[in-house]
Amino acid sequence: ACGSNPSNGGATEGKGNGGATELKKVSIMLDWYPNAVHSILYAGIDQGYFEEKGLELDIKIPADTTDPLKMVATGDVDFAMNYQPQVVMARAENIPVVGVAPIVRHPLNWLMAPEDSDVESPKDLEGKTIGYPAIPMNEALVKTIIETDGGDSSKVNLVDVNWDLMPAITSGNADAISGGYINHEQVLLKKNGHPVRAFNPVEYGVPDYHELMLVTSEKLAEEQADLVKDFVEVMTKGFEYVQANADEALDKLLERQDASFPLEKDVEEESLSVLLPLMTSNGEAKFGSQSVESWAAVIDWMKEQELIEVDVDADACFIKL
Amino acid sequence: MKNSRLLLIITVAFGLAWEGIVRLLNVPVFILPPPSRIFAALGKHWELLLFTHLPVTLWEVILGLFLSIVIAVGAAMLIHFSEIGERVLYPIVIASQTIPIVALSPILIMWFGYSIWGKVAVTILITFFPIVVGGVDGLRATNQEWVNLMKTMGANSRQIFFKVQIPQALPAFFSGLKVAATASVIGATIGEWLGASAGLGFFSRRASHNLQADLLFATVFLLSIAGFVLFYTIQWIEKKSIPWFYEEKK
Amino acid sequence: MKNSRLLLIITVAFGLAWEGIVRLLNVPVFILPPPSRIFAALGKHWELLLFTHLPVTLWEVILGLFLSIVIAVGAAMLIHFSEIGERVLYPIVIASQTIPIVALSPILIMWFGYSIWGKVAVTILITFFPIVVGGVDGLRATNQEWVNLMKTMGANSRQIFFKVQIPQALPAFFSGLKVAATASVIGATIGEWLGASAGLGFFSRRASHNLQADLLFATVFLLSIAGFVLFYTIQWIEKKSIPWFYEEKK
Amino acid sequence: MATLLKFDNISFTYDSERERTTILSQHDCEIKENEFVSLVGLSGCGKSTVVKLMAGLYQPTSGEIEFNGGANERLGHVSLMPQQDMLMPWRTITENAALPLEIQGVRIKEAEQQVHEYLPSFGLEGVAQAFPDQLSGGMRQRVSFLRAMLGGHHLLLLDEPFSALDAFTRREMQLWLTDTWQEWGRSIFLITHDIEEAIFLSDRIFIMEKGQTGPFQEIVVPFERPRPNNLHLTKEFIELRSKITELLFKKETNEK
Amino acid sequence: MATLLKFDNISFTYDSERERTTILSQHDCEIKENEFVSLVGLSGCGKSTVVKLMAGLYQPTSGEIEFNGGANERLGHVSLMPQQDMLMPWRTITENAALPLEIQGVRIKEAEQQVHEYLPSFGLEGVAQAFPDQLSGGMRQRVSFLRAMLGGHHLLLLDEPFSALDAFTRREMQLWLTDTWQEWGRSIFLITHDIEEAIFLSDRIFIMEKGQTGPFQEIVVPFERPRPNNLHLTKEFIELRSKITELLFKKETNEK
Ligand SMILES: Nc1ncnc2c1ncn2[C@@H]1O[C@H](COP(=O)(O)OP(=O)(O)OP(=O)(O)O)[C@@H](O)[C@H]1O
Ligand SMILES: Nc1ncnc2c1ncn2[C@@H]1O[C@H](COP(=O)(O)OP(=O)(O)OP(=O)(O)O)[C@@H](O)[C@H]1O
Ligand SMILES: [Mg+2]
Ligand SMILES: [Mg+2]
Repeated sequence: ACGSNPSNGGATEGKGNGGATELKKVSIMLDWYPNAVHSILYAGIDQGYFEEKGLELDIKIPADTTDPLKMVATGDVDFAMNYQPQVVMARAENIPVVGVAPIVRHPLNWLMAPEDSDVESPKDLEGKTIGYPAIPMNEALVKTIIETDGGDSSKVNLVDVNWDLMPAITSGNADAISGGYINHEQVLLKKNGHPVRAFNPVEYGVPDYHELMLVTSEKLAEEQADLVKDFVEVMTKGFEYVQANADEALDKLLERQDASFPLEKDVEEESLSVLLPLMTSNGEAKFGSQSVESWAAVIDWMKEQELIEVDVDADACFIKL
Repeated sequence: MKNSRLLLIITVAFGLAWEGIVRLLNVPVFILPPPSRIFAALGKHWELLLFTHLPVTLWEVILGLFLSIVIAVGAAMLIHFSEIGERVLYPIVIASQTIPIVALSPILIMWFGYSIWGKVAVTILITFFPIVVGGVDGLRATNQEWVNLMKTMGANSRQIFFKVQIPQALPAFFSGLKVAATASVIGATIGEWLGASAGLGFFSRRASHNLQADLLFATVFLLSIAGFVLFYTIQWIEKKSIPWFYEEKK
Repeated sequence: MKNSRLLLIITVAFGLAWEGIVRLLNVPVFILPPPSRIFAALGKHWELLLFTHLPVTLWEVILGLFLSIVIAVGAAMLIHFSEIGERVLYPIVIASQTIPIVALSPILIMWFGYSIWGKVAVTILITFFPIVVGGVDGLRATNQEWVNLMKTMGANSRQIFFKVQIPQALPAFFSGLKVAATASVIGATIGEWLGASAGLGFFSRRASHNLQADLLFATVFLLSIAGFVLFYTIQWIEKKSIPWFYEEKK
Repeated sequence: MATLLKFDNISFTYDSERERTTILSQHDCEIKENEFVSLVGLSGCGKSTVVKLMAGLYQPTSGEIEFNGGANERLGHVSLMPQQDMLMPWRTITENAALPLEIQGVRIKEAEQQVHEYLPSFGLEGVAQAFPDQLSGGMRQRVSFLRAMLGGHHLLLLDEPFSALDAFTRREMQLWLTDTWQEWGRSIFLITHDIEEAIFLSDRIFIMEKGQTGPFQEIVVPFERPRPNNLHLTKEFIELRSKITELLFKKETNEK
Repeated sequence: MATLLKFDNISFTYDSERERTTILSQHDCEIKENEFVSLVGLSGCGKSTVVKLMAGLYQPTSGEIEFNGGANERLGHVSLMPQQDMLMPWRTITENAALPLEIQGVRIKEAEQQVHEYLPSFGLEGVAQAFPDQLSGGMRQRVSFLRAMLGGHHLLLLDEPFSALDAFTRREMQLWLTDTWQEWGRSIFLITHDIEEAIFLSDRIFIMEKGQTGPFQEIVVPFERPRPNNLHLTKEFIELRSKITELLFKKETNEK
């Protein structure tokens, strides 16, 4: 597979103030449209970190959240942003992708119920309806959380609501949702007058998986180890910049996005403030680092939940930089 | 007889070509699985697919298509026979076709919750337009000379409608219906994305999220079969109901 | 004149009723915003919507619809004129309408990357079927007596096609085209989900994800306008090209 | 006899984009109850237009049409056999012929029963269940004729009902029509281009010219009924035929 | 004269779901070059079917049709005027009539030019740009007739070309046809139900019966050409007419 596709213009980023040196194009497919979490990439571009490494970043948007892994595996894009359990799932399906570096180190996908409901604790959801986006991973999350809390998960009615997590809960058709992010859905629901209570899966028996990580293909990891290293370095610098200059970085992102879609500043601000602490692990592990234990824990849990049927080698799931 | 053998041969040839190309070009299984994989997946999960999910979707399709016909025929009549219908209802009907379901889904959920009616509503929304256009254009095709003849016989509008306009509108109506029938399958599939816990649409999303392209395409295969059956059933009914339109003159 | 005034009055009445109901029933703004909010959003972002996103989508729509017509007419001819076309191509065409776009998205991205062609491909996929059905049924409508007459004059198949079959196929073809034109808007919208950085589909999807229903409906409003314009343009062309079909006998 | 239909100072003009064609101006005529009137005229002079006016399908540009003593509604009270057969391809011969009965609310079974009784006289017994495109031109015309006859109204408008028939079949149909007319007591208004037919059948003959202004030229047929089969060999008949032919042709010659 | 078209032991049967209708069996006939032949027969006996066989639209169930000395391809070499006018509603009168020229590759402008030259003889000058549904029945028939004439092939098949015309217009068309026929030197095969027309125009007259077995009964018309206008008043003419009428009618009576 050959590097990146020629871009459709708009997404190609680069400072390009007369740089005579040929920049190497590198492409990444985001997990979703640009938002606060991606400010670290934009900071990398705006502050010239990519250019310093002789790189020019081409940012692509997926049609579906499962597309990034497929496209990275086929080599149509160089990198992708996706979820750690999804990487495990992919490997179980023989899709040759590997985790490069965690970006958000902890789950964002919390179980949420309206604040004014009688769901005080996950086990209260027995006999109730939970909306989720038909991702089997979420079924496992719900099951683990409720059972760990002492409830009977078989008494919960799970409904695939695909696009409409938020309307599911505001319209009262679901008593809780799984699949919502604390940095997005929770923030938006609060803003629109429907505050929710969120239950952290880690506190209810789910391994502390990386919600968002940088992923690449086995092939690229092997053949272009330098590129991978450079990319992580740039991302780390971008992260550090954002950590130090959150307001500025966010303004830059909003400014960029204004040309195509006006993001709401307050939402993204709140989102970033939720995210930043989760991108490092209380200082004990530095940005981007990962461990085989984390992968093993996730794999074990997924196996136990029958999310995967085959054995997945934890060591092969990620690359050590 | 000969034709169905030809069809069989070509289907098999098509399947083999697909298998060959996918294998030769090394198209990754997770992007486009070869038929062998799809059938393997189908073989493994056929009970689940055929007895749990297919009936759910089929029921949505049939209910949706049936109501769609009723509503569309009503709308076509209003549009054809009343000025207000043409000036007001037609634009609204057209507008309804330009709204992405995403925009409507919260409203549909508010109204219908996660009952079957939400899915049926989406199916109707996606299928009724071709029938309306077919119906309106079919009614427009009325030969005025026959209407005049009927009038001299003292026919009232109801009689003119049933004995002259309907027979002449049927060919266009059936064209629309065939498009609608085929679309109804995808309509129910999309409808299930509003909120479902069973059905081929639901299942296909799960398969997709699990990166199980073979299962996804096994589902698509069933959806296609359903689409065929619907299309050719309608075409068969069409040939039976308007033989004068099909009869090849010697 | 009188009619357009009527239309205006009813549109306004409709808008007011909507506004009233939404406010009275306290429908949450993020589910169904009242027209006032929609127009406010439109007013605030009109430059972005009209000059950045609308042209992108329109271009996809026009290109897609144009290619769709070309492909569909070709397919309809193959299906009508050749046994193989009817037995093999038609089923494939029907099957193509039962596949959720999600299943195809990786394939489309692999083939077309993020260029406009991926979006055009989706538009074609969504619009060409009604034209094919309209074309096939239109060609089927050929009155054999005229064909015979042409044959006695020594006409070759090309002449019979252009002078007898096309004129008779046009009404059904236009019915299909009107459905296709309306669907093309949504086709481009869905196409943009393949990964776009501009266009009304891109914009609406983000608005929906961010719960900005007013922006979402402002986009839908523009999409609807585009749908109207397309539909009524085709209808106008239709009336001009097949006057004998519309002419009301005195 | 009382007047059944009366044209009072009628004008009629076709107003197409292309041009205006005036068919009638300041025209009067009337048909009495129980009368048999024929209309002859050159092709394209406007005969079919006149019957459509009589049937109520067109409205006169000016003037009044009185029907049935002031009850001016003619649609539904006058049977029309149009010049083109206008059979519906989706109905069998029986169903086509039964249409007016169906519309009057006769039960389908009974209506078809009635049709079947007439089919033999029309030479159509073999094709009761056939569709129109399986019939010969003359057979189609006879179906159309039967359909009009079954309308059962007081005024029957026949627009060239026998033009596609050979002499023999035509004669049979004419005889059948005369018998039926006398039996049922209706008024018949017949358009024909066969002058012998007009004389043989009618009480009065109207002669129409292109752009007819004022009333039609009118010939009263002096022969008693029942008229013998060999009437056309009599001197009076031949003279009358010559006279009408002359009237028709001279008009044309004058115009030129 | 050489033979232009020859039926050699032809049989033809319609095979519909409803029933089998045999039109011809073991039938022979021929049309010579430059000959004018008419076919008469009762309505529904199969005349239109015969011309469709001649035109090459139907294939005989058995037997051979020879055309133009063995060149058996008839489609495209024989002009047919069908019984129903078959005008195309989307074409103007001029465009309808110009159709055969267009098909022969004549440039549209030129084709329409040619049509316009003929329109006055056909009484159609005023309606060159009209559409068929704005015409009277007889006018439509004349357009269809002109269209067939412009086909320009050696054999012209006319299926009741004048049935919708009044005596005057019919006479004009007959004279025009005779003139043109002599000038252009084609063969004409005419179906008509007007025996006088058949005698006046033809060299030979075929009489067809229902379920025709073997060759047609044939009458050679003994009158010299050009035939005078008052031919129908001569004794020979009247005798011939009676003879044909008798043949036609007697057949019918025998059958019954
Ligand atoms: N397409 C068809 N299918 C079956 N039967 C047919 C078909 N066309 C004609 N016939 C039958 O063949 C017979 C002869 O028909 P044809 O049209 O040749 O008669 P014709 O001599 O031209 O009569 P006319 O003078 O009334 O036009 C009729 O009995 C008719 O019912
Ligand atoms: N719908 C129409 N629009 C415009 N002009 C028309 C229309 N119908 C008929 N005409 C014109 O009116 C004139 C008379 O037509 P009409 O059909 O009444 O004649 P007709 O006497 O019945 O002739 P024929 O004996 O040939 O049937 C013709 O010149 C025709 O062109
Ligand atoms: Mg007429
Ligand atoms: Mg015939």
